[in-house]
Amino acid sequence: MAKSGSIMVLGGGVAGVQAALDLADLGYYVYLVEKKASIGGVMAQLDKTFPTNDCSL
Amino acid sequence: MAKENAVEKEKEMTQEGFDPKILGFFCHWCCYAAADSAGVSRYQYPPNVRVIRVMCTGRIDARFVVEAFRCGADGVFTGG
Amino acid sequence: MIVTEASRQLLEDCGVDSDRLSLEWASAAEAPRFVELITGYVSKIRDKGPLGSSDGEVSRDTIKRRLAAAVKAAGARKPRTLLGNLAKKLSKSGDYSKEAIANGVKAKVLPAMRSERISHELRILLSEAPLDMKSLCTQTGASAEELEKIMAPLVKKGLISQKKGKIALVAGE
Amino acid sequence: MEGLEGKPGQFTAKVFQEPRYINEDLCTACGMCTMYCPRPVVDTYNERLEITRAPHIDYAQAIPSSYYIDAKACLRVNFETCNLCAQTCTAGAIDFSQKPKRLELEVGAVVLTPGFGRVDAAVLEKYGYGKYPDVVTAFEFERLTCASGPTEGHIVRPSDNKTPKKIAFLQCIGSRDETCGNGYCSSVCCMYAIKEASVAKEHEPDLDVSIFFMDVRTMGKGFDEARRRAQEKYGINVIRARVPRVDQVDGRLALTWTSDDGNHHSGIFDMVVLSVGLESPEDAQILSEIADIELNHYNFCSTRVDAPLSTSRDGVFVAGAFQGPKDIPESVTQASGVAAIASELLAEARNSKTVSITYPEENKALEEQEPRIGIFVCHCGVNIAGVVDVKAVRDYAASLPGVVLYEDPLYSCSQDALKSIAEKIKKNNLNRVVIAACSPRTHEPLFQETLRSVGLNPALVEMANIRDQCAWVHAQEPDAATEKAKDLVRMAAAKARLLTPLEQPTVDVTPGALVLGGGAAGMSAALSIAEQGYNVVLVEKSSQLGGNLRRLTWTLDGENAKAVLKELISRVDAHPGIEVITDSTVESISGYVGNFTSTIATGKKTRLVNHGVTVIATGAREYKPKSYGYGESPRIVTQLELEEKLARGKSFLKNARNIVMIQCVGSRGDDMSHCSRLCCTQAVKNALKLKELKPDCNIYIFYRDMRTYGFYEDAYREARRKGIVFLRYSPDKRPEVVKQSRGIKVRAFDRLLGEDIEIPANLVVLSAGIAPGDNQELSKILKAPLTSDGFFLEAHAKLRPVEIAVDGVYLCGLAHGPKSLEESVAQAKAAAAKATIPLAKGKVAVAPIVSRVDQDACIGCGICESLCPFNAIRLSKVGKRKKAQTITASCKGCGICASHCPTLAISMGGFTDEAIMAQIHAFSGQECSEG
Repeated sequence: MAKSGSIMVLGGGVAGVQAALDLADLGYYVYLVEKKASIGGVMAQLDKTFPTNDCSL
Repeated sequence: MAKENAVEKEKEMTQEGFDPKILGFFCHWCCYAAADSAGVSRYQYPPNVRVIRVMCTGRIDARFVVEAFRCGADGVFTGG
Repeated sequence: MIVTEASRQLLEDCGVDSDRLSLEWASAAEAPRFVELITGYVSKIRDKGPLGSSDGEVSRDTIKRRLAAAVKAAGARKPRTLLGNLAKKLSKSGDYSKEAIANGVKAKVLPAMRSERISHELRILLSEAPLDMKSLCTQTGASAEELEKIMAPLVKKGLISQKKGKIALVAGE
Repeated sequence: MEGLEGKPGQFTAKVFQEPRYINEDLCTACGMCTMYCPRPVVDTYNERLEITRAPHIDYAQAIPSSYYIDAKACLRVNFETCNLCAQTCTAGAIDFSQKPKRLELEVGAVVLTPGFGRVDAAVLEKYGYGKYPDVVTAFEFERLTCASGPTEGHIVRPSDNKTPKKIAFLQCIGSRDETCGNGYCSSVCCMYAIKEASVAKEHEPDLDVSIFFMDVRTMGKGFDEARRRAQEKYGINVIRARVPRVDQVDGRLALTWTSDDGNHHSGIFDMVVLSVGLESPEDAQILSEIADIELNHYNFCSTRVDAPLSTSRDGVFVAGAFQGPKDIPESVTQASGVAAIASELLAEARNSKTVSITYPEENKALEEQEPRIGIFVCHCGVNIAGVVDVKAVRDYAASLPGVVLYEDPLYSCSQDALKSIAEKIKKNNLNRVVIAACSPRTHEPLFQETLRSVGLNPALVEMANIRDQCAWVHAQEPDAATEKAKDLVRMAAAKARLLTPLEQPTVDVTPGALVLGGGAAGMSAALSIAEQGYNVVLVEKSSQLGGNLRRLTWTLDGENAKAVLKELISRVDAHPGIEVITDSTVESISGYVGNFTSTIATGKKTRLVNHGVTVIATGAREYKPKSYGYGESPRIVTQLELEEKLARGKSFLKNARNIVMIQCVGSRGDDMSHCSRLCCTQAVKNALKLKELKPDCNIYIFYRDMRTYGFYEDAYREARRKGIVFLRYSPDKRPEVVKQSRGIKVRAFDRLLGEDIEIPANLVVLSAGIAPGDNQELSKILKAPLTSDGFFLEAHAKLRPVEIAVDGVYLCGLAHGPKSLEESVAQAKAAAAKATIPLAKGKVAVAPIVSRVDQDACIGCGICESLCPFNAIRLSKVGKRKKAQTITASCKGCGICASHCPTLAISMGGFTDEAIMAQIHAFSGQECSEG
């Protein structure tokens, strides 16, 4: 039986989003499943991040 | 022409609220994005700036700045 | 920013208050900072009044003529090469301090930009009417000595002529 | 997720989807629904510090960028009343007929990234949280410091909304605390506390900020440096103590603590911030049952050192904080790594499920004609039209040169409006389009698609931002806003006239990779790329594979490092897709992403290798101590030397009574400025081993901060329990190793006693740090920048941790910075994922905004080459002279080359000099002829 070319990513925080993006870039169809109404997770709540103090959005 | 300009200038000077014409060069990734975000938050600021979007402030050439002033800008705001 | 500093010094050279040019940074997340910057800047320009009315600025007409010449100067090869080389040098040294940039531009780039500007302005002025040395000096803001130097190659190329104290564009240019 | 059945390659996942009650395709994110909703809801995005309404969006930049209705609060959903929002929504997006859905997804693999959970409120109660309003969590404090937060970045005490004067941060709340079941270290709190403290100081310079640490654990790359700067710049007080409780005294907060010299202290603060740790996700248990995976004793996902991203179930992978507490760069790294592993599993099914879109051919003839501009001035419901006189702007647009069509759609981005725009472009033979609406940052791609769908080049659309940067921000000045909108439209039209079709350049990719370095990272990366179906050439400088891993015997987790090494080497040797070249170095690399050519030197012989991507995994080495008598006695060794000794047997310990270890040898300002991250764990690991082999020996460890982060904390605790003595020293009072006629003595200052002590030592073990390899040469060859510590510099510390500034070159392992074996493997997988992306695509697409050099005008001065931040422009010989040429695959379109070109020979796609000048002239309004 053939393998499926799609992948499910459970959790839409920074790790989930990054994994989904890379998988899509690698040629797979990705289902990104998130509990909340928007993706981004905790990182979207952060103001700035060290050490560069870049904005996190 | 010169005379007209002088008259115009005097008019502007005597007007109570002189409304400057300002040209902005905004970086696509930074300042332009910040300006969009200000809109989303409905912040209010004076309507005097007209914006030219560039991909990076590095694009801005001295000619653009000088030309803007020649063309009647009272100020040029470059935002990275 | 080296280009901004060059623009600033070129504007000053044309008699424009260089505070009218502002370079600020606001990251994508800094909407409030952006609003603060823009609001502050607009009110600063409002206080300065229209171009040509701020302290130390020359008349609006003169400014406009000089700026027209300055655009050409900013596009001219020699000052641009000097600017590029300065940028190269600063990027190699990694020294992007305000002083290093300002001093670098002042020493390496401004003189060439200024003489290009004066050279172009000269031709703009003369295209209207022949003028004597003294009024050329007043109009361009250059010293007689400086003007002589700038005019020399133009005279040599036969672009302008100098007769009886009157300087004129050679027809056909 | 409700269920997961099947096997690797063929899973069926059951997913339950809740309704949003707002149609994402119709919602324009105008916010009217939130404004009209009568039902308040606490805003969890702002850590419950603010109130929103039932229909809302979490934050302005949220994706999907549509609002949703909180079903728990909505009156319509629960009581069938209200319905106000549906009436106010002009886009008709509100849809209460939506029902929850159960989906069954056929997937080949599952990636678990549920993130982390929050420490239970009960744990926080003993610090007065919930009882005293001015005790807040660091998450809440983060929102207070944030400009887009509830207080717009003003730091205020919740009790009276006044600015506090003294703030205390308490570390290790719910971490390193067995009483709450969290014996591990959360790894991120030290750094985030320092960050929040610095941001707070930036907002309120007069603040007095103290942070109470047990150990300052800033072991991330560049973190120690950032900490030092923050301490110096902001004068943050670092206090080493654990505060047991918080009391309220006269409306302020009282803390008492004991410093490590044994003295008691107390202080009064206005606000206390609890640096709460990261827990396993709340539903970890449920998830483990549904997905059938094992958890560790802290309820995080259980993984192995050599396979940190694989769960106990094949085909189910894990990344991020669920695998163990970690910060953003590590989460991002693991995420990319997990993509590589899933891709290894499913390589044969690549591209089988992806969707591609086709477009009609471009109508070149039409594009070349005189500009025929269509201008669409969008109402955006009332968003624009409520302020700007849209009809007046539309009519004004009609007067502009070249305009043949002018319209004012209600919502230009809606599906039906897009269709109508497409039809009108065709019908009126338009070849330029101006959309006066919202921001090109968000919507330009949409309209570009519309152009492509009717056979126009996507570069022929220009947007005027009359919403985000006009109507929304000048709501009180409709006349001025209308004038501004006219000016913006005029400028956009002026630019549109000069827009030219831009090629969408693509570059073919050589389907192979070059991996530099044959250590654990290099081998892991090579294996992953090869497993994904691409050839790899692996170049190793020494005569055998293994790198630093050869020197390890066991890992802290009790795994056999030698076995890990053996397995890696045999897999690499056996893989048909990997060619190993030992005793070799890279002499030169030319080319760019997709097409590199490298010269590999083996002894005196050289050969050429063509490859599409390059992975740097050149490792690092153990620092060679220059002090503490190293090299003067066989009894003074480094940790790795000790490990090698131990691997050979324990006979050398026969007479050992006292063993002294000294931390931070070479690191943290001793000789190198960085923290080597691993040495604390390495010391604890070896100390435990010594204790196991010779239980009656005394072991003393002199340290500055014990940085046994994450689950390594367990080993640290065990070491203390087993009687290993930990003594803190400060850098101005380092221990001294004194050689005597009969042996060695270590003299050091004991903080508790307040005086010097002397320990006769049978063995002194120096925890020598990790020094960068000889990266200078390679850095020059690749034009890959190094950090001031000599490691390779990643493209972005947080978001692009395995990429470097040069496209097509990736980074992993110790070459990037000190890290554990587990972290190296994860990072190697991440580099493999990133490196495989261009290989899998086969082509590198390039944004058409790149620079172009006019070869006739170029004088070959090389200014552009040296200024380009992306190495995307190079001089090469054309005929007799050198000319600059853009490497389109690397160019980002920043335009520095163009603005510095002495002969104006460089132009930028979509942002030409002419177009910008035209915008400037249009800005002036009056005829502003060429000067």
